[in-house]
Amino acid sequence: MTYSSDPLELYRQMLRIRRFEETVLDNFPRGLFFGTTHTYIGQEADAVGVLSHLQEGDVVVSNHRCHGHFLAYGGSMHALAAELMGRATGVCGGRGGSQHIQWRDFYASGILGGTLPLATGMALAEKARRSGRLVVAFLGDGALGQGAVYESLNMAALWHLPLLLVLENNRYAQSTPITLNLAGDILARFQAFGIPAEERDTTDVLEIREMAQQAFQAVRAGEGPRALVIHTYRFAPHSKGDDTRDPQEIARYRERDPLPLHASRLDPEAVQKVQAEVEHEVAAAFQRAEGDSAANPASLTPPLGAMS
Amino acid sequence: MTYSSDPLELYRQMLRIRRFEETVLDNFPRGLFFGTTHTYIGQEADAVGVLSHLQEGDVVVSNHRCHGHFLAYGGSMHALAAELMGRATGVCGGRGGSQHIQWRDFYASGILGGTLPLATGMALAEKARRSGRLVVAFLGDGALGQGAVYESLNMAALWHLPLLLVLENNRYAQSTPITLNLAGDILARFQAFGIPAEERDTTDVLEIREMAQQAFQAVRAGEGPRALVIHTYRFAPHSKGDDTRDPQEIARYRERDPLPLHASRLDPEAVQKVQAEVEHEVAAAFQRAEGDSAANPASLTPPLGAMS
Amino acid sequence: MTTVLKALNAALHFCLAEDPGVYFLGEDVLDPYGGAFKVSQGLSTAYADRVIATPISEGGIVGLGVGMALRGLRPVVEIMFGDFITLAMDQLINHAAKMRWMSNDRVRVPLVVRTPMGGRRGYGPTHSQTLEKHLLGAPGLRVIAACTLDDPGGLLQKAVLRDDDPVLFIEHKLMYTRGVLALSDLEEWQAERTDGVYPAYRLRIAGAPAPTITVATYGYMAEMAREAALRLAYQHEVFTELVVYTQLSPFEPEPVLESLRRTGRLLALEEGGRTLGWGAEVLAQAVEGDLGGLRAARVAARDMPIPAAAMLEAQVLPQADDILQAALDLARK
Amino acid sequence: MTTVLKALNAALHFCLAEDPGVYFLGEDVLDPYGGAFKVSQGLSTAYADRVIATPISEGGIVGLGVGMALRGLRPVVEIMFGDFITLAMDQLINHAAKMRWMSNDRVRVPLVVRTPMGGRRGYGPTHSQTLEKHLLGAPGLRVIAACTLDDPGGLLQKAVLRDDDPVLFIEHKLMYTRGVLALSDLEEWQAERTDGVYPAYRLRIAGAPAPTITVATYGYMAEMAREAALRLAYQHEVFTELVVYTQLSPFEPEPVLESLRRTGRLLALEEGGRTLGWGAEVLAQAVEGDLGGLRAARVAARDMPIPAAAMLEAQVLPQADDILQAALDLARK
Ligand SMILES: Cc1ncc(C[n+]2csc(CCOP(=O)(O)OP(=O)(O)O)c2C)c(N)n1
Ligand SMILES: Cc1ncc(C[n+]2csc(CCOP(=O)(O)OP(=O)(O)O)c2C)c(N)n1
Ligand SMILES: [Mg+2]
Ligand SMILES: [Mg+2]
Repeated sequence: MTYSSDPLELYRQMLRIRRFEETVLDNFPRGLFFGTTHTYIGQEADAVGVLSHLQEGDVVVSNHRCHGHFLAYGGSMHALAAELMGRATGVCGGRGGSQHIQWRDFYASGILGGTLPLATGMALAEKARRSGRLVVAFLGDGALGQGAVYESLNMAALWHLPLLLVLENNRYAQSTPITLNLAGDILARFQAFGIPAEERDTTDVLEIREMAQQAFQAVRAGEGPRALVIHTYRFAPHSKGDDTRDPQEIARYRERDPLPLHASRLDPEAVQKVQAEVEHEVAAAFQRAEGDSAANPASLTPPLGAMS
Repeated sequence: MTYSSDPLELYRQMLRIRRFEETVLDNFPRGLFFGTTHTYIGQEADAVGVLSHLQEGDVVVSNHRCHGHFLAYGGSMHALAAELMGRATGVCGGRGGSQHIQWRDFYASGILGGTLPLATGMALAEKARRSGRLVVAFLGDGALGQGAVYESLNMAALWHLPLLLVLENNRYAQSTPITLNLAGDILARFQAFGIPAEERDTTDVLEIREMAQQAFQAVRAGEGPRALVIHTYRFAPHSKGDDTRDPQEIARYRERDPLPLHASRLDPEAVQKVQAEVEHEVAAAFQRAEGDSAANPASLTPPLGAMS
Repeated sequence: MTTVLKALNAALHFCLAEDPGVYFLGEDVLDPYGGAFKVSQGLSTAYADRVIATPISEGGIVGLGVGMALRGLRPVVEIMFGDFITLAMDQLINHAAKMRWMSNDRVRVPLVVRTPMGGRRGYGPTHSQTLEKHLLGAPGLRVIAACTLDDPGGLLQKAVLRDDDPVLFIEHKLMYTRGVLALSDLEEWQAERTDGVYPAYRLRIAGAPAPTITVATYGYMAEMAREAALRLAYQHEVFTELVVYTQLSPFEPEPVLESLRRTGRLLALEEGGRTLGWGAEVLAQAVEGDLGGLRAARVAARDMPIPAAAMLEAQVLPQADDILQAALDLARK
Repeated sequence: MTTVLKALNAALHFCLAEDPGVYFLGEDVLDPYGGAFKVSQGLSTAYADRVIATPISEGGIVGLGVGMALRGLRPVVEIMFGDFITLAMDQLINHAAKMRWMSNDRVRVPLVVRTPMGGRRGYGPTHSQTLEKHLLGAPGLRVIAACTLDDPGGLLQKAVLRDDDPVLFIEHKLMYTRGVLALSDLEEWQAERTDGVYPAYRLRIAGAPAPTITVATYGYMAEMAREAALRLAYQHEVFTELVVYTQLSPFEPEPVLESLRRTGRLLALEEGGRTLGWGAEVLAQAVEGDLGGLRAARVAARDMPIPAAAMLEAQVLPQADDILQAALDLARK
């Protein structure tokens, strides 16, 4: 896999996520999907900006809101759509669904915070194997409520593990504003464990990319974990229709929508071309997935393998 | 209960703990006790200094190393000795043993860190009932590894609960030096959650008492949680015979033994009198406990009560 | 007809009104959201200072509840999805359940932890489980499961207001929208309630011949059991007696044994995984009951994680047809 | 004769020598301390960079192990006391056990979590428990219990080197100092091993008449079972066949069913609490086995926290006399 730093490509990645998510939301009422979903609309610059520094073999650990991370990672849009539809061709054959995506070096799970010890162990493994790889772990502001996060910060710092923490503070956990969930200071929480951390209140993909650069370098150089705190906002409901936020607040944040913000810097024609291409890609992905056959119950394997 | 601030009484309290613990260790080989124990020898100034500010009804939450906290709280030496011996007259009738002591507003448990959510809930209850009481929770440096601690710090700070955290950093968790267990900075860990914290490297009971004064005032005044970090040392093994620390290191710390340090400021005759009285008290407590009848299996009640 | 959701919500309103010591805590429980499954709707508006939105700290908030309970309050803690109860196991098993007994009965822990379990909504492997089996048999912890029958609100109310010990209160997601069925309204059925605070129910099809199979179950599976019982009776002339438990742990065998003495055949149903599920204890107690000639079987989920895709999930979780088949097999034995 | 402790320690040495992917992690595991129960003695001296002393974070270190395993290592995580496994339940049930399956079998989690369970040492309510019952039947997690028989070190070795799925490996504190009993050394006994990686053992007193009771058990209770079997035979002329399991979950009924077909009477023994203990599954599977005329009973701890005082603890935990009495009762049925 190669990750482009070309501004137009960054735009394309953000747009791919945006249009994928919008299509998911649009189609939920049609009964095309079963279960739940958490969309990334509004936060696209985080994943795209940060993961543009990835190198082949780097590990990404994601959470319940994983579609954007997965697509920016390089995951297949068709396979993701198919997973949401419970198709045999889904990323995980329909077993995982929206929140549980595993492919190559990408891992997501719906248990908030519980993924951090995993990410820490993965970083330990990469360090032990001197692979030169690092682990990028995404978490939300709400996940800071979980004790497992701090157990992980402590170990990651203690052992100088190649772990990059990306905290996406979208100011809400489900319906709860961060002021009701969080005491003290996010940055200080990382620093208290000896983890250098930097924060930015931005939806600018270039700014995020630039901010992530140093952190990647330091982590890859073996200097131990780093944390990036990105203050952002999600435009869509927490999952499907459950939004109790003030519409004016949402409108205010929509003014710094990462897509037009970044597009305004690009050649309008090139942007239009990308838009058309993405439109086509998304339509094709969903159409193909819809035509795929449903996951086959006969394919269910026992949860324990045979022993050698 | 009233807690004295008289320097001689503070000495008496420390000596009671010291002689109690020494007697426990001396008698273990005799088979007088069953199970395990964790002695407080060397750390007496912490409990005595801090708890000298207690008021009737204040709550104390303690950990596996609870004998010193319990005695300083005002618990009966005889009942504690009896508990360790499995006597019916033990604080908890022999059910709890060394690590699980409950009496009046004192609670101890052997699950490290797990007591912090309890302490937080207790503080919430006291605040809710406007009782004017506060909760003092003791924890060790090792317990900082537990995620439950941070979940608690967050909630206690968020809701401005009357919780005073006393972190006794004796530089080891069982056999493990703090450098292998802890990244970053202890004080910063509290502060990152918005909890004002202060630290002192001392075994001087007066200094600890003085340091605790402000914290008690602030917490009682409804200003929310506070943390005291006391850097100290234990002189005896972690539990009974398991000590792998450098004897020279132990000897070095023994030079600031809280008892002679404090005694040197007192009237020698008064000190001698207190020593004789404590000697008598300890001997009487163990003797009486030894003569008490063993816990009676017929007294075991089911773990769930009948419903009203 | 009121729904289970409304009944539980009304019970919580009642509890908060009745006893100023009652507190309600959980993630996203404040209005207008009113909880992920809306069980707490209206509570924070009516009792602003006793309904608390908590951080996402399942272990921490259960421990918080233990501490509150120890100091004289009667907290109700909501865990948003039952799958996350794993994060609170230490607080439940090592703290909540033991405190009273360890203290030589000096203290009490009147805590209720409520949580929705169950699948069939495509939420996938970490949001669809029925995990109460991992908490059954923890001494000092009562595990109660609501069902649509009789008075699920009253059940919760008793747990909150009258039980001085910790209660894990299980609700099935699919039950919320179902109507509450007063025993007297069950026209097709002849229904009885056992004595005791958390009763069991005995149901027979009214006017049917003597049952030859005892079906022991709880929670949402009681819905499927009723459906299966009707089909068994009308399509196959196999008559069953349902024994629906509300108290899962401690398990009280008498209601099922009483029925078994008449039928000799036992079918235990649950949505959780088969191995070491609740049904294992039911069968074990049945065989220990020395009834002679006992035949027994279990219907439960396959011992597998719960997949997200609808067609896969349906294969893993027990279905009405599975109950039918198991009952027919049992009837033939 | 080597002890169980030495055997487990040697197995770990072997694993670390054999496979550079093996890592050993836990609290206080470094030399000279070598772990609270000394199982890791010498490991850190020999393999300094692969033996890691961890902070006191039971949940975190199990999750750490899951992450390491997912990235190709073979971590062994020690939980100092089994009582603290409650802190790792989320990592075990929701992460370790599901990852492989959720990924559509794309990844593997070759993790071993070792922990000592059990009482009889007066450690009190939070340091004496037998909690594995709360983790049995979690799909995707294997639960193995060592015993003195045959080759406890080999059992651990297989879990570490050959098992690509997560294993919870249970050791009983009292077993550490016991000698390992090679089957061929069991002179008074006629012993057989089932096939399979984690075998079960069938033991009969050599030369005794046909057994009339099948005793199913595991771990340290197998020691008490052997003692009880001898007393039953010599003092009461009641002959038993012991079936000692090493794999508790997934439970494989065949070894016990095979024996039951001959004896018709089943006694399940365990040190954990009775309700929903391992024995419940054994009894349930036995009754589902349709053997006809089955009689069965369980000996287990009372459903109570474990008190610290010796005389109280002895009342709560199952004793040899309890086994004897239960077997005699069963023999009369
Ligand atoms: C352990 C756990 N607790 C609760 C939930 C339910 N839940 C899913 S997302 C969410 C809010 C998460 O907030 P945040 O971490 O800020 O991420 P965001 O949704 O804002 O991206 C909650 C409470 C969960 N999935 N896991
Ligand atoms: C949850 C948990 N993990 C591990 C232990 C075992 N243990 C008992 S005391 C101890 C060391 C504690 O160190 P610290 O918190 O610094 O307290 P200290 O013993 O130094 O007073 C350990 C690991 C425990 N009791 N609880
Ligand atoms: Mg958020
Ligand atoms: Mg310490």
